[in-house]
Amino acid sequence: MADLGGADGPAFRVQVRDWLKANYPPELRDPARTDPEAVWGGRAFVGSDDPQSVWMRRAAERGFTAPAWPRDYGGGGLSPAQTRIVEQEIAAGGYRTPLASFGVWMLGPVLLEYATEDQRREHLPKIVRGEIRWCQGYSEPGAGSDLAALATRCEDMGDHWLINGQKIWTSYADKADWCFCLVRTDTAKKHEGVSFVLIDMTSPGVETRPIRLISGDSPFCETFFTDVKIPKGNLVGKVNAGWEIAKRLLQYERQNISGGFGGGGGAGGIAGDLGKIAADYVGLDETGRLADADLRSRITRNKMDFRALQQTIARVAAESRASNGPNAATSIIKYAAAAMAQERSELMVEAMGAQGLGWAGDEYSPLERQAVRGWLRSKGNSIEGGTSEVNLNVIAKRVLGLPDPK
Amino acid sequence: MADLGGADGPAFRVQVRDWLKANYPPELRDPARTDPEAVWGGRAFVGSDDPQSVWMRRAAERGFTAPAWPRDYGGGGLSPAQTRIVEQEIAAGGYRTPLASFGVWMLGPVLLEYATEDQRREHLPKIVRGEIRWCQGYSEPGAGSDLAALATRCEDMGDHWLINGQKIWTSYADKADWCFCLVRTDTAKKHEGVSFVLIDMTSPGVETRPIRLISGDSPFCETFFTDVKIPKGNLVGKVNAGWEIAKRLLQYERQNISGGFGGGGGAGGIAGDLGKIAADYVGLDETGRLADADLRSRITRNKMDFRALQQTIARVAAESRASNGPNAATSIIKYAAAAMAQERSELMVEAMGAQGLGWAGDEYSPLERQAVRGWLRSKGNSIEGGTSEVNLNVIAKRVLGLPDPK
Amino acid sequence: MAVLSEEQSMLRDAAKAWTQEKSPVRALRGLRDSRSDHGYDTEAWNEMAQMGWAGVIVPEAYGGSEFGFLSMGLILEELGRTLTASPLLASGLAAASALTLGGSEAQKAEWLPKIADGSTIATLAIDDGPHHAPERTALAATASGDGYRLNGRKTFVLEGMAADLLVVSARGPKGIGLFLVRADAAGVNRTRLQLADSRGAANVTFEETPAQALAGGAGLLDQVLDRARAGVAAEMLGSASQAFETTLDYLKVRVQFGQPIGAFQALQHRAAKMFTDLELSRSAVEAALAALDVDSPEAPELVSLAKAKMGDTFHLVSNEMVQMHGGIGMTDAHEAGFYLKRARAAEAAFGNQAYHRDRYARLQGY
Amino acid sequence: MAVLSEEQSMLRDAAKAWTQEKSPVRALRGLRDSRSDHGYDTEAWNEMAQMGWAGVIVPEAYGGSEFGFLSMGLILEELGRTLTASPLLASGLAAASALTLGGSEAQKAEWLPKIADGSTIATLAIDDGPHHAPERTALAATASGDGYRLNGRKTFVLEGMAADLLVVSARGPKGIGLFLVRADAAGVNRTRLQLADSRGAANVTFEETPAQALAGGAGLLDQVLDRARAGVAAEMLGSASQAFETTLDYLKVRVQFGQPIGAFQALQHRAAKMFTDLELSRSAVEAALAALDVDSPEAPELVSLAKAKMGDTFHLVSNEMVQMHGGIGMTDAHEAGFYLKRARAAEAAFGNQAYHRDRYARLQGY
Repeated sequence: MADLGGADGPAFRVQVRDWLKANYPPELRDPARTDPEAVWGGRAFVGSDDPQSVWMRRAAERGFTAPAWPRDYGGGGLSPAQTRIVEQEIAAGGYRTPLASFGVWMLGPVLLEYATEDQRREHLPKIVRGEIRWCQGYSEPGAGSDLAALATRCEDMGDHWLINGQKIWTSYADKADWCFCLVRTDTAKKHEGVSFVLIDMTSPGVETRPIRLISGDSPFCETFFTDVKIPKGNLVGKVNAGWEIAKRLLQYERQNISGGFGGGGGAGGIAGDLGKIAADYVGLDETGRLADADLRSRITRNKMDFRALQQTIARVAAESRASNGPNAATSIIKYAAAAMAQERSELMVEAMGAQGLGWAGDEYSPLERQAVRGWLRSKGNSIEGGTSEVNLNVIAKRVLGLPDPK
Repeated sequence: MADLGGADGPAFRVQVRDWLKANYPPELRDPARTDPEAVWGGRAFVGSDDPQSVWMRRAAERGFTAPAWPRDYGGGGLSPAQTRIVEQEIAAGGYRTPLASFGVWMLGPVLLEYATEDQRREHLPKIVRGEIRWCQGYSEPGAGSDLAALATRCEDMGDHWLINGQKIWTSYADKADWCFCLVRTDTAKKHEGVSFVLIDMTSPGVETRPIRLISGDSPFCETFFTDVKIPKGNLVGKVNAGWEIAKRLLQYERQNISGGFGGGGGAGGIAGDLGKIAADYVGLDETGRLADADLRSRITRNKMDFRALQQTIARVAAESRASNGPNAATSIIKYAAAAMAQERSELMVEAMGAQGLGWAGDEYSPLERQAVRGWLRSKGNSIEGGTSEVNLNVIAKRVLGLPDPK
Repeated sequence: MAVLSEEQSMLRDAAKAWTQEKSPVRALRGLRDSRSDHGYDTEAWNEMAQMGWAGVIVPEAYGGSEFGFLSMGLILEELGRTLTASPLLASGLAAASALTLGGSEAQKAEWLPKIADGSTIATLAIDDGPHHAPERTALAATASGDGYRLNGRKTFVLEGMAADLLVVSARGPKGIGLFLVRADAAGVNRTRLQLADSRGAANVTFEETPAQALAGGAGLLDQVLDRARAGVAAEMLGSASQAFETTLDYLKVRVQFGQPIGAFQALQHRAAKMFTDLELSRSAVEAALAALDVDSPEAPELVSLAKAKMGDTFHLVSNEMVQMHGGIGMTDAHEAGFYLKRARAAEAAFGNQAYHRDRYARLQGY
Repeated sequence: MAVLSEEQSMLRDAAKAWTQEKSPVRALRGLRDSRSDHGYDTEAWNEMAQMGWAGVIVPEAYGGSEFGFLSMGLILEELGRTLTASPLLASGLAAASALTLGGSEAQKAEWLPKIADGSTIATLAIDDGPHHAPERTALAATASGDGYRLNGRKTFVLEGMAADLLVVSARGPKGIGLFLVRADAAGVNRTRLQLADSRGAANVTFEETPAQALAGGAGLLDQVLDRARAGVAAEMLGSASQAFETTLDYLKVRVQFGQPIGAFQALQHRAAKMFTDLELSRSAVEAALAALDVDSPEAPELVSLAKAKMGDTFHLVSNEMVQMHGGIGMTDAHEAGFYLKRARAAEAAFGNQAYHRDRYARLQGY
């Protein structure tokens, strides 16, 4: 790959580093840890001159919100190697991701693959610029792991589509501008009756209701569609051929979730070295070992597992550097990362003892309260974006080639 | 139950104790730990005056080889409570089981339930007296967990049955006199084409071949039947109705295997306290704890599990004292006991370190060599008499009522 | 289930009927949402006290029924099934044990009848820091007149806000022992804890607080703690059993891929393993309670076994409850989260699994 | 699989072709049944040596190819797949590392060329007792003339019967260090061990045995051990991968209840978990070897991680290999038992999982 050698490699890295230094708003000192701190984009950010919006717009102009996308659609037009350099420099400098976006992570890649030229020109630039925030309308009350059991109806009314039904676990639907949505266009078939549509959340008949989780947060919603009309052009791909798009998008989602776990946190986790935090709460014995030997063994297993996972993510990346799409390792990494992140959260609250049981109030430090909420939030790691059970099925069948029952 | 009170309780216990003291051959000081030391009975023992045979015959005369069986068939005719007292006194006194016998443990109970009066009178007294040693012809190369897939043919030749086929894992077939055997009498059906027959192992056409195991022992055989003729009267129950008998017998087998594990050993295990043995090899630190803290936690989990298992066996016995048959807890105990016994064997060799890797030779103590062979032998705990997978299926479906897939 | 006497069966049936009717899980939810300082529903507690539950282990001479620990365990198990918040464990079991085993005639006469009729709430205050380490308490008891003065701090005191009487472990002139402190005594300062499991607890500080000693020193402390631990284990047994049964029901009705998800073998095996663990844990808990009833020398080992095994099982079952319910189990509207949160608090109470594995091994000499 | 250089790919392919053809598992079975004292097939070793494998980490100046540890790991991985018994790890990796890192010019010149061409077999002798505890050795080295005298005992010395040269850890005047001892020197007494995994090893005693010191003390000992550990881990990676693949094949062909047993979801999930563990372990092993190649300061941590993770994985996979094969896996006629026995011996070699978890935690300061 030419872009790795000579002026395209180290020189490009210096360019990127300089640009970041010059353009990052000094007000955004810390990397975003919580949802409100992240730069999610959307109509709410358009025209705003708070530092987050400024940072997002500057990065978008430079092509850094979607570095690998074609320039034609507002992307950076960068090679995989250059994209990696941009990501590395943003992480190394402690800068916030310029745009946290389901549009960039999930929808964009499948639009590039499956959408018409008109659809791409309509939606991709707005994603890149963070003008439209997207949410995902996949799961339904009766269609969780068995996603293809979805029942939300989409009827062809001649000049428009008519949508009726209910989605659940639509992340941030209450804050999103548009929704990419799986709908049923044929009730006689299962997988072959699914289509992929795009819905403006301001359309009449769309209603969202946040779901309160055991952690106390409400990142997900129930979303109701009652006689919602959408233009004919909002269907991506062919009618009844949405299942392939849906699966492809899920691969991008899992890859993205796995990537998030790799750093040691994952949705719900708190940062910091588990061994050191445990030492603060449990103390060391006279040989310098954690005073709770039983806990120490379990912490060490978890730390080792996490490091082996990071090594695996790095190895998989090195092995498939040329390929830009998700690969067979995605399910393995997603499964392992979820288990490890949950175990880590459990060990964190165990290490904190009675201080790891607090819900609120001044008797608990912010770190302690965050650990408890994070522990509860982490239970979702093995459910959202494909349950661990589904991931194990995928590994067994698609990676290992084990047969279906007759 | 009247036999628990007054003269029938404590008085009976004293009677038993006295009788044992008076009749146990002083030469048999230690309880039997290995196969050759156990009193298995069989034609080889008939007429022998070695102490084992003497002990077996004396106990048989007193009704203690099958205490709960009716007197009519040579049993002790004792109530469940009295049977328990006999078992307790034999164990408490460190006496060997007077007769280790698949006839007593497995075949006898189903003969009592399913056989004709003639069959009972023919076989039960010889079992009680240890004159005939039985083996079990169940598994075949193509019928392991899926036992009902068995293919050994049994054809009705008018005045006799003709047997052709192969059995595997027939324990001690090379030392047995007779075999209780599952055979196929209808090839068009699966479960409904199985019958239960009794085969004299000295019949022409019966051949056995010991199977060498990974532990170096050969307790199991392959058994071949080539045009073996057996009398019509050797079929138990109705033709093609053997599957119910087979399952009932398996329940007794699992109950028996589970009982064996309860003491802490199980097939393959070596006796002794795991904590103390580990302390001998690993040493204690200055606080009196095992110097290997990681091993210590795992040993403690295993010791706790075993104790909870023993408590469970006692609890189940207390709950179902009135009932004499196997119950729903059998699969649970069998599954748990196998897992714990295997874990214990693993911990034992780990605690012994390099001394737990020896196969033979004077550089290893008898205990060490026994630990290694026992560890390897214990791998069978979760396979023989119903695999752990089958036991989990049974618990899930029969105990918990979970459905079969549609 | 242990073989019960007729008396015990009646007690169990009464507890089951009452908790199912009067104290389902939504009662705890209501308590949580009311943000009461108290930690339990006082009306419900009055009903429980009227049924005599607070006096089950109190000697008849002091107004109790002296039914024993297995009987108390049966009630706690039923309370655990519906996650009923009450001071029964802290007051009627733990503090009552302290007074029964270590109280003078006068102390017993003063407190036990009021504990037995539920009019006084008493509790234990044991740990100074975030981890259970009763042998390492630094709270100081200095002799003063015919009593003592306490100075120091206790954390995670169950029902600490509601308690009238605190049984406090402290380091006195003769080593560690237990001391009686009136909650309204001088120098007592209580701060309410807002716990994840929505139960009542407090951090408490003592400054020159007057106290009376109980007799028995560190040995008494051990005995009292073992009674409290066995009680928590019994409550956990009920909670874990209910969590399992609710999950099992869901496995039978939730359909995905055209099947009840309970038809999938991987989930079947996990359910079978959980049930096996529950059966083993039940045996361990009942054996520990029975050992306390006969004051067996094996009681410390058996209690540590019960608390550790039950802790592992409730930990597993509460996690699997959420996982097997999928997304719905993650919502606050479902009961799963209440069992999950209660599991971790109960695991930590009076020593978690790691503590009790270590203790078991120490008791066995390795 | 790490991204390989062309040279490494060729080496790996050659090792794979040779082991599959010349050294399948039945070669180990034959060796076992022949009851040879030697512990490996000398003809096979000669072929391996001719391919240059014994010199892969030896500097070019001393007749090696200096390809490094990742390259050596590729060969060991292939040897591990077929459970090939050879002195490559003991001599060509461990002892060669000791001489390369701690040998004087004269010592290197004397021994390394002969190790690299396979004509000399060298090995490490580290532990005095049944457990790996290199820092606790009691074997004494006392100064004598321009060298030392050794007195004491070493256990579980790999290839101890075949070795011409022993690299012995001992406690000398300046603390713990490594010493060179000729196997035919005075006072060396070797006893063959009959191991469950059928590999060659010996217990060795030393009585006033003349020895030469290597330079580097306890630091050298650590470095050498880490190289040996990484090598064992690489061999285990091959063995565990093959054990898994053999089992996976069986799951696809063994029919019960009208299904290939690999169609049962409970077994599918267990297979998927094993594969996940194998992938994580491969990453850990390759990262450790790569760290040794660049002499990274993180190498000790990464080696302990690799040995512990790989140990857990091989332990699991070898147990599942037997269980998933059912009865046939219990027979000596099947290969499963060979993998099972090898797993435990390899787990114990140079520190088991518990040892390396403890070491990892110590290195991380908790």
